[in-house]
Amino acid sequence: MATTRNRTAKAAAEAREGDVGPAPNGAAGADLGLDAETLLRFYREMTLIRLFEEAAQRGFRQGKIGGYLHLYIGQEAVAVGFLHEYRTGDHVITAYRDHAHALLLGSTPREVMAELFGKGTGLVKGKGGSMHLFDVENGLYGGYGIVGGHIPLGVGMAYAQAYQQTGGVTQLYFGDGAIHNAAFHEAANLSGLWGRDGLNPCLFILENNQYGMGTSVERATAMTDLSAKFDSYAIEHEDVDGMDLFAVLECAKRTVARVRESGRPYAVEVQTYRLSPHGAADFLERYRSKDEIAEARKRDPINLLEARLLEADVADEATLTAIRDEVKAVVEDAVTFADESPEPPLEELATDVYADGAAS
Amino acid sequence: MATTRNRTAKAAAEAREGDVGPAPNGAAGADLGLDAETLLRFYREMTLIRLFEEAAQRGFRQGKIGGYLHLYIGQEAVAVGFLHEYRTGDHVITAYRDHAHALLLGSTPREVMAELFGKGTGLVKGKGGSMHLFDVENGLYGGYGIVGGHIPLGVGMAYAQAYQQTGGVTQLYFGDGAIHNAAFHEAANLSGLWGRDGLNPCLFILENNQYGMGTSVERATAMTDLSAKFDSYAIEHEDVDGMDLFAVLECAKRTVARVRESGRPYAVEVQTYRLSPHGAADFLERYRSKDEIAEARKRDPINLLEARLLEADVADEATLTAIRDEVKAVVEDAVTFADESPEPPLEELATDVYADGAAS
Amino acid sequence: MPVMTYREALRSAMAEEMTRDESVVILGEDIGIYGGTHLVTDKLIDQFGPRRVIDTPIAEGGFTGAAIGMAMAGMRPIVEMMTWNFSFQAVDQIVQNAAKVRYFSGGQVTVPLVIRGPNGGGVQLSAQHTHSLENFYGHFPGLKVVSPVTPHDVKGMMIEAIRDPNPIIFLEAGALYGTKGEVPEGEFTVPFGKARVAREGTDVTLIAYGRQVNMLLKVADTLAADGVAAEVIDLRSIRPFDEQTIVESVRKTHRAVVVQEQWRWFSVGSEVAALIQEQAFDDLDAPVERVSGAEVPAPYARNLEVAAFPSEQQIVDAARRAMYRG
Amino acid sequence: MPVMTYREALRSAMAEEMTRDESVVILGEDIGIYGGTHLVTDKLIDQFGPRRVIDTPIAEGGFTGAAIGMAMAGMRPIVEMMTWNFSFQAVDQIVQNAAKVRYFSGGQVTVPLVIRGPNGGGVQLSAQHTHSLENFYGHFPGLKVVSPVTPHDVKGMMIEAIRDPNPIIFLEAGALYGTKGEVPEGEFTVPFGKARVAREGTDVTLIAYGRQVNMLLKVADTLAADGVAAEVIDLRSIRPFDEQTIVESVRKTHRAVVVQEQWRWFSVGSEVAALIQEQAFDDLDAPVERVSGAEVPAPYARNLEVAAFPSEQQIVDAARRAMYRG
Ligand SMILES: Cc1ncc(C[n+]2csc(CCOP(=O)(O)OP(=O)(O)O)c2C)c(N)n1
Ligand SMILES: Cc1ncc(C[n+]2csc(CCOP(=O)(O)OP(=O)(O)O)c2C)c(N)n1
Ligand SMILES: [Mg+2]
Ligand SMILES: [Mg+2]
Repeated sequence: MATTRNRTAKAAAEAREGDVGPAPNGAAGADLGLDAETLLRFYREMTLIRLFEEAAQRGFRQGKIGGYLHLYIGQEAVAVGFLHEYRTGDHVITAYRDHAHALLLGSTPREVMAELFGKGTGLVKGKGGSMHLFDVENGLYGGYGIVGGHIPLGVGMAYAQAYQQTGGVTQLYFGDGAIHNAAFHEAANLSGLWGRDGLNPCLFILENNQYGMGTSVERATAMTDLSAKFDSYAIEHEDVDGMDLFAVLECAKRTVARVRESGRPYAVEVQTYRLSPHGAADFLERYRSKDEIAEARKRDPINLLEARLLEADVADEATLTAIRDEVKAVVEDAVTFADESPEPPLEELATDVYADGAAS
Repeated sequence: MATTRNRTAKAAAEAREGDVGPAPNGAAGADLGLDAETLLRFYREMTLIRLFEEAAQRGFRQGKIGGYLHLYIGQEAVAVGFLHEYRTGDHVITAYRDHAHALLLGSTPREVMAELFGKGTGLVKGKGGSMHLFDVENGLYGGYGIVGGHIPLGVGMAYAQAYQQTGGVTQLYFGDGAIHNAAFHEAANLSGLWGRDGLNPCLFILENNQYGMGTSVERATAMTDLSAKFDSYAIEHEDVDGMDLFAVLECAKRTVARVRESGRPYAVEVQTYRLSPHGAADFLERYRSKDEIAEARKRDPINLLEARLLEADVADEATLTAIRDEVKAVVEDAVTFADESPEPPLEELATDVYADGAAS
Repeated sequence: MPVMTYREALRSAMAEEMTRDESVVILGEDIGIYGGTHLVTDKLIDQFGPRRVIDTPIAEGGFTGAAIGMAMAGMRPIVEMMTWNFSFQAVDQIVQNAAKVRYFSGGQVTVPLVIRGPNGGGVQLSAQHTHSLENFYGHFPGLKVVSPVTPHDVKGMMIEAIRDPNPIIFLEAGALYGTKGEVPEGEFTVPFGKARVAREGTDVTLIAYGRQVNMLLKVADTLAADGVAAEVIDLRSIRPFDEQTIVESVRKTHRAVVVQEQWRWFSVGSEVAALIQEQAFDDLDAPVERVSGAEVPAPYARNLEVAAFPSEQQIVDAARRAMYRG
Repeated sequence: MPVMTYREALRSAMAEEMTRDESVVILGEDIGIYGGTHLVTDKLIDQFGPRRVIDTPIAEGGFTGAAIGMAMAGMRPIVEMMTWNFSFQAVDQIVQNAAKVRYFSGGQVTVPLVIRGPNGGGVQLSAQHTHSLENFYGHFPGLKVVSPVTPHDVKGMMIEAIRDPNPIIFLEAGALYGTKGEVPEGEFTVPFGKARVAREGTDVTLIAYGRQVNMLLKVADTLAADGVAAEVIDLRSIRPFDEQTIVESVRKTHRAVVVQEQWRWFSVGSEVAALIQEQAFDDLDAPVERVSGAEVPAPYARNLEVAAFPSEQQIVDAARRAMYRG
């Protein structure tokens, strides 16, 4: 259950309530089936995530961010596409690569960056850091650091949504590395079982960025068609190109609606790529070649989107530059805010351990 | 690593070294392709297990056996068929329904029954009881009580066999209830992965007796084709009728050889049925009907075998009765032995905690 | 007052709360159609249906985690661990999520969750099926851990647990499901963090929880025949912990014996001894004596199992050591 | 003597044992091609190949269980837990199988297994990635648990661990991988169950293990400036436990402070205090003081994290309390 937090902006969430319009066209082409405003909002969101992550990377190198820091660079289209389908009452849960999800759901760049900086103005008061972003009021139920560990939680949240008949769905994000973990299998089996009775409106979003830390998919399993692993649980599934925002949007629209209507789970394996190192301290990257990264960079989802917008005359260079500049200022402001914010008061150390304020 | 134990009989193991002869014929018919001696040995083994279990059931009701007691009644053909392929150097590991495996591998009825009675003469000195039979000298690596928990152990033992190039295989038994457990999935994935390099001669023997305690297969998963769950790990598989000893024998011969030669895992789902209650204290059996049990009893594997032997003129009634009488005496002797054996000496309480005899 | 068994007291607490509050559901293995391995949930499925009495596959980590998610999303799930021994498969969920998610979310979520089932040994279930996990879970801030021994307390504490907004580790005395005792009619709660003085005395303080409390009452009789008036304290709650009741008792008796089925190292008994010497150092006339389970995995054979657990004689001896010393 | 880092000392112990004994292999996540998250296993895969340096999927329960099976079948596996926090997913394997299978097999199998990795906090990894699990695993008979703090000890104890026929929980001081110290050339072992007197003194006994030992040495300097001669004991091994060294020290100093990063309840500190009052009751001039981590999941913010762990000031204060009392 959510506790109230001092904040104003629910604007992002409300903006999302409007529909996408006709299904966008996944193939390159002029008619994207979306209005210009929406398309430029996507561009802004993708850019915001990218610049935010780059700023976080700098903050980490400067020692202003501690602990672990996992960036979403290269995967932006995934969260942007699926969270476009977010509606009030839905729940979103993911692992530690969670900045984008928070930003898209309406957490402000300031409070997210302040959390990374470990400040009292942070999204979770400086208590959780990069891996544990929560914004329950806007649907974000975390932010978890143990691989696989949050998957059963998501399935349980979906049960609650069906039990309470809220009409909500749970978007459950996890990585290609997590699919080999125990927790995934037990949870997916429960989801399939409960879904048979319409009791599990859970969309499994498998972000296959090709690596679990330094381990490629084919070094983690002999059966590399990851989404086919859902067959074991009678959960239907499909794959989508996660570098192409329009492909993701189309898939998200269809699959979220399907889960919402049926109360049954569904799974999407999103083929994407982590352009940044695994964590901000993963320097050697012995597990993949520079060539491979360069190759992947050619399909950088932001560049692809940019090209499409220009091609379709939705925007010109100047418009895009203006958006980038605006976002840059927002991110700079967030960094300044985070930097200047006070540390959490020491009394915060012992709060939030028990919900009834018990001491220990 | 095995420690030595005072015992003489390795006869059973040696007897098994001889080959079955031509592949037995799974269909009903006169020519079973096996010599009479072997066929009658199977009959004796199946009968021994059955009468042993019935005696254990009585012992439990009389309060001579404590804790949990899980009987193998109805499933005899599974272990008899697969363990016929056991060769010195192979490893066998199973869950708590383990009496048959011990008896077939060469543990004497006396020491198994004494273990159930909690006596110092028991197979594991009275320390483990019914769920924890071990006879490492004869290949039995336990006997485990936590559902799913032994599956990773079996996969690791198979790795060791390949690493050490012993030519051995691991027969890994588990139930239909265990396949939904975390441990199965992580272990099967490792097995598939290691098997790709010939490093996992593991035969997964899934004893689908239709229930995990009181939960039928279709109430435990939405995807009830259990062996197909091995597809997720690139482990090939097949199903076999576990009530028909000859079907099991044929399957076992082929699959054990395949695993031995390839160093790769393979899985068999054995369709069988637990004719006894789950544990000796499962009285209500609300989860299945009397009719269902009666129906299953028509395919009691011992009756099926008996009919086949008579039909094929391998034995007449008198021969079978003589075997039953002989086995009955063996079981009675085991019960008497167990009953009259002394409790373990109290010094045994603190031994075997550490291998170097450290105190704590 | 009506008399009922420990099992019935538990069941009635759950049934009453389920009637009162739709958000309360139960999950676990064979708790529905089968009726529960220990029949604690017997027939609840008939009353509340399969959406509220949820039979699960054998996946302790998965369904415990799912229950945490349900709790975060506004339900009040009760998880039955068929026995606490199986909870080792759910430790990651209990420790990493249930205990901490409120903290690392900065207080944005709560986890009103009860995990319950039989704890402790005594019926020859041997090594893998015999554990006393009070210290194991009690170590983690964010969890509450209780261990009631009477039918009265098990009902009052179960109602308390269901209404508590935190994750509760509810350790039942598995060997005592059939024991009877008086239980008030209607709804009542027993607060956590309050020990119970099960018998008053002036000469030595005997401390335990769970089924060992019943042993202490017998030992107190034995000691009484010797002219020793033992005070018996039933901790009831392991976290939060009632330091005050213990310290006050020791201030009076100057001697203490703590008894537990669990192993000695890093246990409840360690902490009890540590805090008594910390808070009543000048009042203590003898070291706090500890009686714990033998430092071995639980053996199967009856005689070995008996030898592995604290005996009345061991406790009497410990009390005498505490009396004759100092 | 050559100087090397804690990390290098660990690596050389493993490399030497792998060279000596073919049955020794290492399993874990990203220990091979990646080189190990903390570079402890860096380049071992080049030397020993992928059959002996086995990269695994993220399946702590599965590969720990497989390693137990390997050990039972005659190998000597070393499991790297990338951090001990992930071992919660392997608890069932460690506690139910590794610790007990020798016992419930009546001594028929042995499990020569080392599970190693960084333990403890201090680098802002927050709630799910900060634990000190000495008591958690130390509670279970069948396991041995060690926590070396110097490069010398980490090498000697790793060789000891690999050769030990039992399952060893090897808790490395994660924050100290880069610290340097003298390590003898060639092969040597440090036996388990022997504490180390890291500094001699007569006035108060300070007890810790892992990275807190380094704090105690600084505190001892501070106290020395005040004319207080503190004796510093590094436990090194949690199970088996060296009661004698502690008791002898307290017999001399009459005062003790035990310091730990882990939480207080049911902890190593609880046991140390309990056993000192048990075995040196008449020698104690003040209660055993305890300094533990704050009773909260580890917070992320630097200032909160610092406040959550024992500080030198807290230890000095505790030592003073122990000195001025009694
Ligand atoms: C149970 C567990 N084991 C190991 C880790 C360390 N770890 C953190 S992220 C990671 C890789 C996860 O890969 P994937 O699921 O593909 O997500 P990605 O990082 O690619 O987004 C690992 C091994 C962990 N956090 N939890
Ligand atoms: C982890 C765990 N959870 C629960 C149990 C209790 N339990 C014992 S046997 C059993 C059913 C197992 O079913 P299956 O794997 O099909 O084996 P079968 O009994 O049919 O041979 C259960 C739930 C257990 N032993 N371990
Ligand atoms: Mg990945
Ligand atoms: Mg079954």
